[in-house]
Amino acid sequence: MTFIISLVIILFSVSWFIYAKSNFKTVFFTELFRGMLLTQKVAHRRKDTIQYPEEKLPRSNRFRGLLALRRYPNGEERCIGCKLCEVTCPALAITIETQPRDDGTRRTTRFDIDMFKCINCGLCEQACPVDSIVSTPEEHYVVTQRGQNIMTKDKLLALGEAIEPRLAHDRKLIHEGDG
Amino acid sequence: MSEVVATKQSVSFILDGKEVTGYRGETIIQVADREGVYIPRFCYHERLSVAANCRMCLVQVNDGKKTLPACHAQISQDMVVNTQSSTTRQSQQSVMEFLLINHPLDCPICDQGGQCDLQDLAMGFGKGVSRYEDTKRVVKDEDLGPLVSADMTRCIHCTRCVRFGTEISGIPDLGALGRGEDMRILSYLKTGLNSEVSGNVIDLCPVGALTSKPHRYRGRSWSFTNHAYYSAHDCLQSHVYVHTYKNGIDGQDAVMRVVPRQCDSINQIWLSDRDRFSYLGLQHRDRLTHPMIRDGKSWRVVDWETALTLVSEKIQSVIKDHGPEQIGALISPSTSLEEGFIGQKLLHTLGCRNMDYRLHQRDTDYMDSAVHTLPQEFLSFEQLDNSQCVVLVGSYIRHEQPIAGLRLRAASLKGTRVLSINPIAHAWNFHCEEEVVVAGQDFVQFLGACVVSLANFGAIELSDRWRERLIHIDSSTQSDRFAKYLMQSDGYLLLGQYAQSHPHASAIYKLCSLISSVTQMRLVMMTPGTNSTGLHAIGYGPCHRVDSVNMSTGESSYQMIDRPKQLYLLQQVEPEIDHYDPALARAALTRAQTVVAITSFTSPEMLEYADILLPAAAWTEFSGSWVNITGEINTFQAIKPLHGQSKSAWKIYRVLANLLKCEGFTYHDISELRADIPLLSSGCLDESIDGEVDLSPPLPRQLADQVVGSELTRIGELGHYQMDTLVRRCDPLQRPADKVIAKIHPDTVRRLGFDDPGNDVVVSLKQGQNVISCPLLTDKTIAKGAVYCPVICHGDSQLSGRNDAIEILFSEDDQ
Amino acid sequence: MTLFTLMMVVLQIGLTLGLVLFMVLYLILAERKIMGYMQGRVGPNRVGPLGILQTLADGIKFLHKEIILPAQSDYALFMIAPMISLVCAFVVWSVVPIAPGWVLADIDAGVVFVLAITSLGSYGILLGGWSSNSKYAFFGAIRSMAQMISYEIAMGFSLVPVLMVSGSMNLTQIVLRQSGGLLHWYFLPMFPIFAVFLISAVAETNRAPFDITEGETEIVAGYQVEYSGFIFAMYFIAEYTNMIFVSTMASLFFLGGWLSPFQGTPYFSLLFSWVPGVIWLLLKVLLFLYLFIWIRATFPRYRYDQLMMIGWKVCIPVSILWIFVVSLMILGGIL
Amino acid sequence: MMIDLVSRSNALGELKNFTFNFGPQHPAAHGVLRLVVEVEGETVVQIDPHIGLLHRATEKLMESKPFNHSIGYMDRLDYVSILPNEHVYVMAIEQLLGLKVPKRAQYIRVMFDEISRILNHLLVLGSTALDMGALTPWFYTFREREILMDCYEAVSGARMHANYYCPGGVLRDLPNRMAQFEESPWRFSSEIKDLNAPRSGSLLDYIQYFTDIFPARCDEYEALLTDNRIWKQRTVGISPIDADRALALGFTGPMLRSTGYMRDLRVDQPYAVYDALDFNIALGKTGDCYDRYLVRVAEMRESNRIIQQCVDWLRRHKGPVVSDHPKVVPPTRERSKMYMEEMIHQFKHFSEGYSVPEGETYAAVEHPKGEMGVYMVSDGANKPYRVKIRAAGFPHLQALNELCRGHMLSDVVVILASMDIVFGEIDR
Repeated sequence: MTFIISLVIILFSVSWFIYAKSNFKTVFFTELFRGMLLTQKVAHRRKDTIQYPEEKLPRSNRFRGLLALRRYPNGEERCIGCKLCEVTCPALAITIETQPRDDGTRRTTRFDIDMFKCINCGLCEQACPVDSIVSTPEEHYVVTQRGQNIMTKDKLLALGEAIEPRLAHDRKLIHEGDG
Repeated sequence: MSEVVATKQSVSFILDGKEVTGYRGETIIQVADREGVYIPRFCYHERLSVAANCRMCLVQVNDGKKTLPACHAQISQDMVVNTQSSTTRQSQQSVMEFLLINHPLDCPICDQGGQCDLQDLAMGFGKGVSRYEDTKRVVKDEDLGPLVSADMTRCIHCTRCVRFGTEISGIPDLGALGRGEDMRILSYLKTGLNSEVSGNVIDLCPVGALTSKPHRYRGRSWSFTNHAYYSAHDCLQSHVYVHTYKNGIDGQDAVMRVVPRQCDSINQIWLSDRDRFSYLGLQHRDRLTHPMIRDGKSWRVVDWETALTLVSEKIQSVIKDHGPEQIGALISPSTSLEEGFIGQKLLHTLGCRNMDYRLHQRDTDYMDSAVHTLPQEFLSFEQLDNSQCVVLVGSYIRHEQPIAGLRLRAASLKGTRVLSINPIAHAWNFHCEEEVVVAGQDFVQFLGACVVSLANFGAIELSDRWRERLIHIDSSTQSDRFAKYLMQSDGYLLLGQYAQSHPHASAIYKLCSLISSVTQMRLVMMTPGTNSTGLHAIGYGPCHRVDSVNMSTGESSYQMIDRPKQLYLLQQVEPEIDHYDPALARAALTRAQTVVAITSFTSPEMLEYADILLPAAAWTEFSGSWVNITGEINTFQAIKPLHGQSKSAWKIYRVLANLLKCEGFTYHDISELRADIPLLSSGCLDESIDGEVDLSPPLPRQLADQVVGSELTRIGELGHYQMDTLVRRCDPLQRPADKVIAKIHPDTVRRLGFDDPGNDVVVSLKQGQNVISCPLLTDKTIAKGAVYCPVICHGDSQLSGRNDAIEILFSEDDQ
Repeated sequence: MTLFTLMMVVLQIGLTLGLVLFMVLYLILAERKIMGYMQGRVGPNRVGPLGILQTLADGIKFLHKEIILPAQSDYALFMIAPMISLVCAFVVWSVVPIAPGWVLADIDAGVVFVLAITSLGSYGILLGGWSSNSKYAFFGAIRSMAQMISYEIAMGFSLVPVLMVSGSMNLTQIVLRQSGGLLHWYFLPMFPIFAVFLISAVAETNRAPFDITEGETEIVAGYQVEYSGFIFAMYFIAEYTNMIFVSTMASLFFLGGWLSPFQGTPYFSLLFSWVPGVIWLLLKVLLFLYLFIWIRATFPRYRYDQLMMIGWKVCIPVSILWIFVVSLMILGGIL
Repeated sequence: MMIDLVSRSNALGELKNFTFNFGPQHPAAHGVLRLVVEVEGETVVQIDPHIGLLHRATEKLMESKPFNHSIGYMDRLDYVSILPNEHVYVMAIEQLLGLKVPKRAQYIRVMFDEISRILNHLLVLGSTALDMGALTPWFYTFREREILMDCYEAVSGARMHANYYCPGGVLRDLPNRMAQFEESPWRFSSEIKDLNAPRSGSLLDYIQYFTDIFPARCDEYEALLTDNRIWKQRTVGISPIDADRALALGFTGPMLRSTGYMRDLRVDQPYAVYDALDFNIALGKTGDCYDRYLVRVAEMRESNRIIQQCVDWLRRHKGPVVSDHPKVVPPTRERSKMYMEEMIHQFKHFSEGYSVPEGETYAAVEHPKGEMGVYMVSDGANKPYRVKIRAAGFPHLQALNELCRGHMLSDVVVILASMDIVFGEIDR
């Protein structure tokens, strides 16, 4: 009896072995284990997570984020209300009204950018003859109330003032062909 | 205005490899334009003379090395013109380069940017790359007045503006001084631009040197929407494009500018300043936005329902208490056919006949006898161009219909003789063959003298009745000369504003009709307002033909004021200025129980006399139809949203009619209303102008007796920038000169027994009870026996009838 | 029964539930962290130090969220269904021994009880899917039923040899029969059965790669698509409780429960003799849990029909076959 | 018999297949596709794709704007592979204008086309795996996509909607330096240094770094997927299609090549500088989902080679990156502030654009998804008279019903993912 049982077991083992040898992968799940090994390996690598907001992805100085209006170093706003950005904007996001200012210069009385419409294509910056409207590296902006999507002239100028050093630096780099 | 008169001898030549045919004397550019071959140009303009000073149109001819200016070079048989060859291209590029050398880098702030010939041609024909490194010329700008702004650094010296002044407008405001690099375009006398068509230089200037000052820096051509429309300030109805801008002013659609629309039969490519800039009044602070009703001394803003209900109650109570004849309607002559029709229908339904649009006229008998018959012919500018003689009767056509003035000047340059009978020796911009300056009291007499002269020459067989009336009038040498012209030529007798608002307009009209009936001269009344002709044609007025025999009559505008009514309905008028007798009108309105004003604008005076104000759509805001002086019916659509809560006037009438429970006012839109107007549904004026004018109306027995029993008559001109409510509110057009200043001929002063008082004297002018004091100037252009004192509303004191008798009171010190 | 015993029982139940919930709390976090690591990212790390309060925060968030009742759903069933799942997931713990004598109810038919209650748990999913009145949920419910039934059988069959060898259905007894060191544990002689049990366990708990009931890219979230707020959290907790439970079962049945692997080995047994059995059990459970997460992080999902094929054509035949093999082994005296 | 049938149907109610909406809000709908799926059990009987939910009338918009304003719209067609969209559009304009593009610009374009191809295929790979429940490959592919998006950003200023190509070349030359990671409280400075190491040089260095590591990264995806039995069970034999039928349906790109049919515009009608580059074309056999996957992986490896060659060439050759045609290409900022001609051209370029000679043209590129074409008619104005975009994905989606019929619901997700559908271009 024991003999027969042993024989059955041995026979079973041999046939199993022969089958397993020809179908090694199938039987022993090797490709599955390879995959599991990889994931295990990756678990020990350095992580790619960026701990926003403490760290951020590096931003190219060509980055096209929020738009801003710049001023000249003497405090005069650059914008002369030529409306080139308005006409070139493919999304019709810019609305400008102009009037002669008291000193007779052409100035905007209204300069609204609808950030919902803006597609950040950068054409306005390319079109501006006085480097007034610029794409800033500012990519983080939120809208919590109706109407906040409209960047008014004041907001645009304030943003431009706030990051003017960076803007000037980027423009210098680009000018030198280095940006 | 080509100097070269094309004769009809055909010449064929090769243009860009294609054989084309022109006429001898034509220039290359004319043929090329006809053939659709574009040759760039700056100085050449088809309506101006050839200057050939920009050199942009250089083309290669006969494979020569030297290129010729196509605007000046005449075509010849078998010549070969090449507009595409490398030589042509090179010369174009070189010219372009030179033109741009001194041009400032102004595109971003220049109003011309986007519609600038210089930009377009630089793109199309320039090199695209600059080589010029040197300094640029800078020119100091000059103040050209409130309408045109000058940035002369941008000027490329094409001299189009100069040629416009000398050739088209006849008022050479601008000229070129200096030569070469130092050449400058400026106004010689530093007076700015003073002509009534000065705005056209804005269109003509191919660069941004001359731009519109009210429009300055306010928009770009590309962001405007272009609408075809008609201007509303004279009977020509110049064709215009109105440019609107979505969310243009304070987030609302606004009219940004008005430019001419080419129409060869009316305004060609020109536009008067009045038509061009009047849009500025649309945003005036006087604009009425809500219905308002008087609350004692103060005004209350109410909704439409309240206001209209109140109006209907007032009307009903007046009808009940005093009868419908105690209602009077005064409407603007610019009212559209639709509005006029529905207003008239409403009043007829109420049983009222007192309605009139001829506010400026005192004597309207001649028109009232010709209901449904136009008392005149239509004007055809084509005929005007070819006519031999034009007589201006009491018309300062330059101001009253500036574009007609331009056309008349063009005709006069071609040989038309212009004669004038006016109370003022006006500053004509053309040669006036014969000018008669007579005061109001002599006006009829002179025309009578002309008739007598005609009779003496045998041109006319006077009936006994006429003979009886002309018995005391003798012909003079002047009237003889006039009569000769009238007999020998065909042309027009143009009755202007003065003639129509003369206290004896009927007499003037009858005499002119008489002349017209026996000569080749066609009688045309240059009606005031936009749509007088149309309103007359649909029968708006006190006289209404009930059937072919019976006529029901009401009161004309003067009578309505003369015999005050209980309720006045005003539409787009300010009788304190518009009416023939402002003082009387104001008194009547103040006395009236109720004054309902359907109006776009309010004025301080209106706030005093009116009781209910209903805001109506202003120009560009309503749809309608007008008939102009050439007999065209111009139908147009509103192009701008209504201002505030204002409504189209026809809708106000319709709702009012519904509230008054009148039958037959079920119009849902304007097309249904139009279908009801025979004139519009037939689209033809001919039927209504059929019929003869009765030339034997009741005239005074002797025309000579018509002299008003006074030594002085007033010339109460309504300034051409004052003539309707919109223009009045266009600030840039209102000049200091429009202040009230009385003028008088020095001889008249002497005849009155005073010395020439000089220029700084303040005198009192008196008409009946009304006295005003104002500075008096002596001016030799004023007819003797007349005092020039324009109609302007100035506070409480106002003069009376425009052309009535006047007294002049020098203060004691001066005597 | 005195009041004291009653209180003790309540205390014990509370302790067990508390322990399970605590484990669930951190299992969820562990899953997110481990998966994150395997995907080259760090997982939650903002709520509390290293993110240890993340799940708590999520739980609080769920409590605050609105429970949205789908229109025309069977509201009563819709609310009851997740409770069934949760109750079943908790009840099974009553028979689970975590150390000799540390068991709420040391009943002799423990295995039967476990099988019965886990089967009952699938009603929660079925009813949830049905009562949602949503097509996706309906799909999920159908899939879930088919899967549960199939793998209940495979699981049941795979336990038969264990019962045969241990000769008892009392879980404590089954563990104790494996004492004697690593080589005496059942996973070695019954390896294919062990594998089948593990696969069935994964399938029973709706874990990847057998998560077709949820199949979030196919049927969006399956039976729980309409659930929100805390009733959703109930399903969630039930699922993770079940996960811990099947891991515990696997440890008890095949890895000797709380027994030290070094039993019977000289020196080592002495060296680790101070380690309490609970720790050994915990380690084994964690091993399985890690495996579950690891698999989820690595493999795609099976298709519905493929899943059924594996259940019926692989797992059940193998377990039946191994019943015979084990019988032979018992006959042969090997076991 | 008849009566029997009727009574039976009465007893059971009318038997109908189960119909449900797959999308338009569905995790695997790849945007806003709505499929009305009719199933019998889980077997698909009929699929009816409803499209148009992302329709923005791009073609009409283009007809209403000057030529150069619409380049940004091309970005938003297939927003997964952005620059090839722009490439085909500017190619059409260049063909109409007869504009010559400088060599360096062409190499830059080819390089970024291939970068886009890798970007695209990585997304397909990741999302296909994700749709099948494998979460991890998605993160791996996005890890690499991040590098490539940084390249996009470095050169154009935008990570996705680059707006970088312009008629006549590209807007700007490649930057000489890359943006660097900044110090952060989360990392040691040594770690920052490691992160910045590949960014220390120019953009070309950074791309080179990518091409060096990318083959190994490809191996990782393959380790997870290619041999994996579950992956194979899910993809092999799913929606096979033969070459003839695929051609008849208008398939292009990997969808067609997976059937074994050789068609690749980069070889068949070389544009830009593809004829100067050495690369192979991957072909499949059966056209099933697995073959599509294999073809895409092989294409990524080939693209990597092309990028390497481009980097190499670009390192050795300097020169202008945009044509010097003053009427089409706006002047430089400096010159436009100094000179009148340039001022005018700057003004007109951005306000009115340029006029393109009358004519019509068809330009096509081998887009990652297949043949992307632009048929453009110009009437000589500054706006195109007509622009018709041939989106590669559209014919693929049309075949969805045919490909899915008889498969199971879960396969629909796989087939859809393997088709590489992006709604930006299908709805346009």
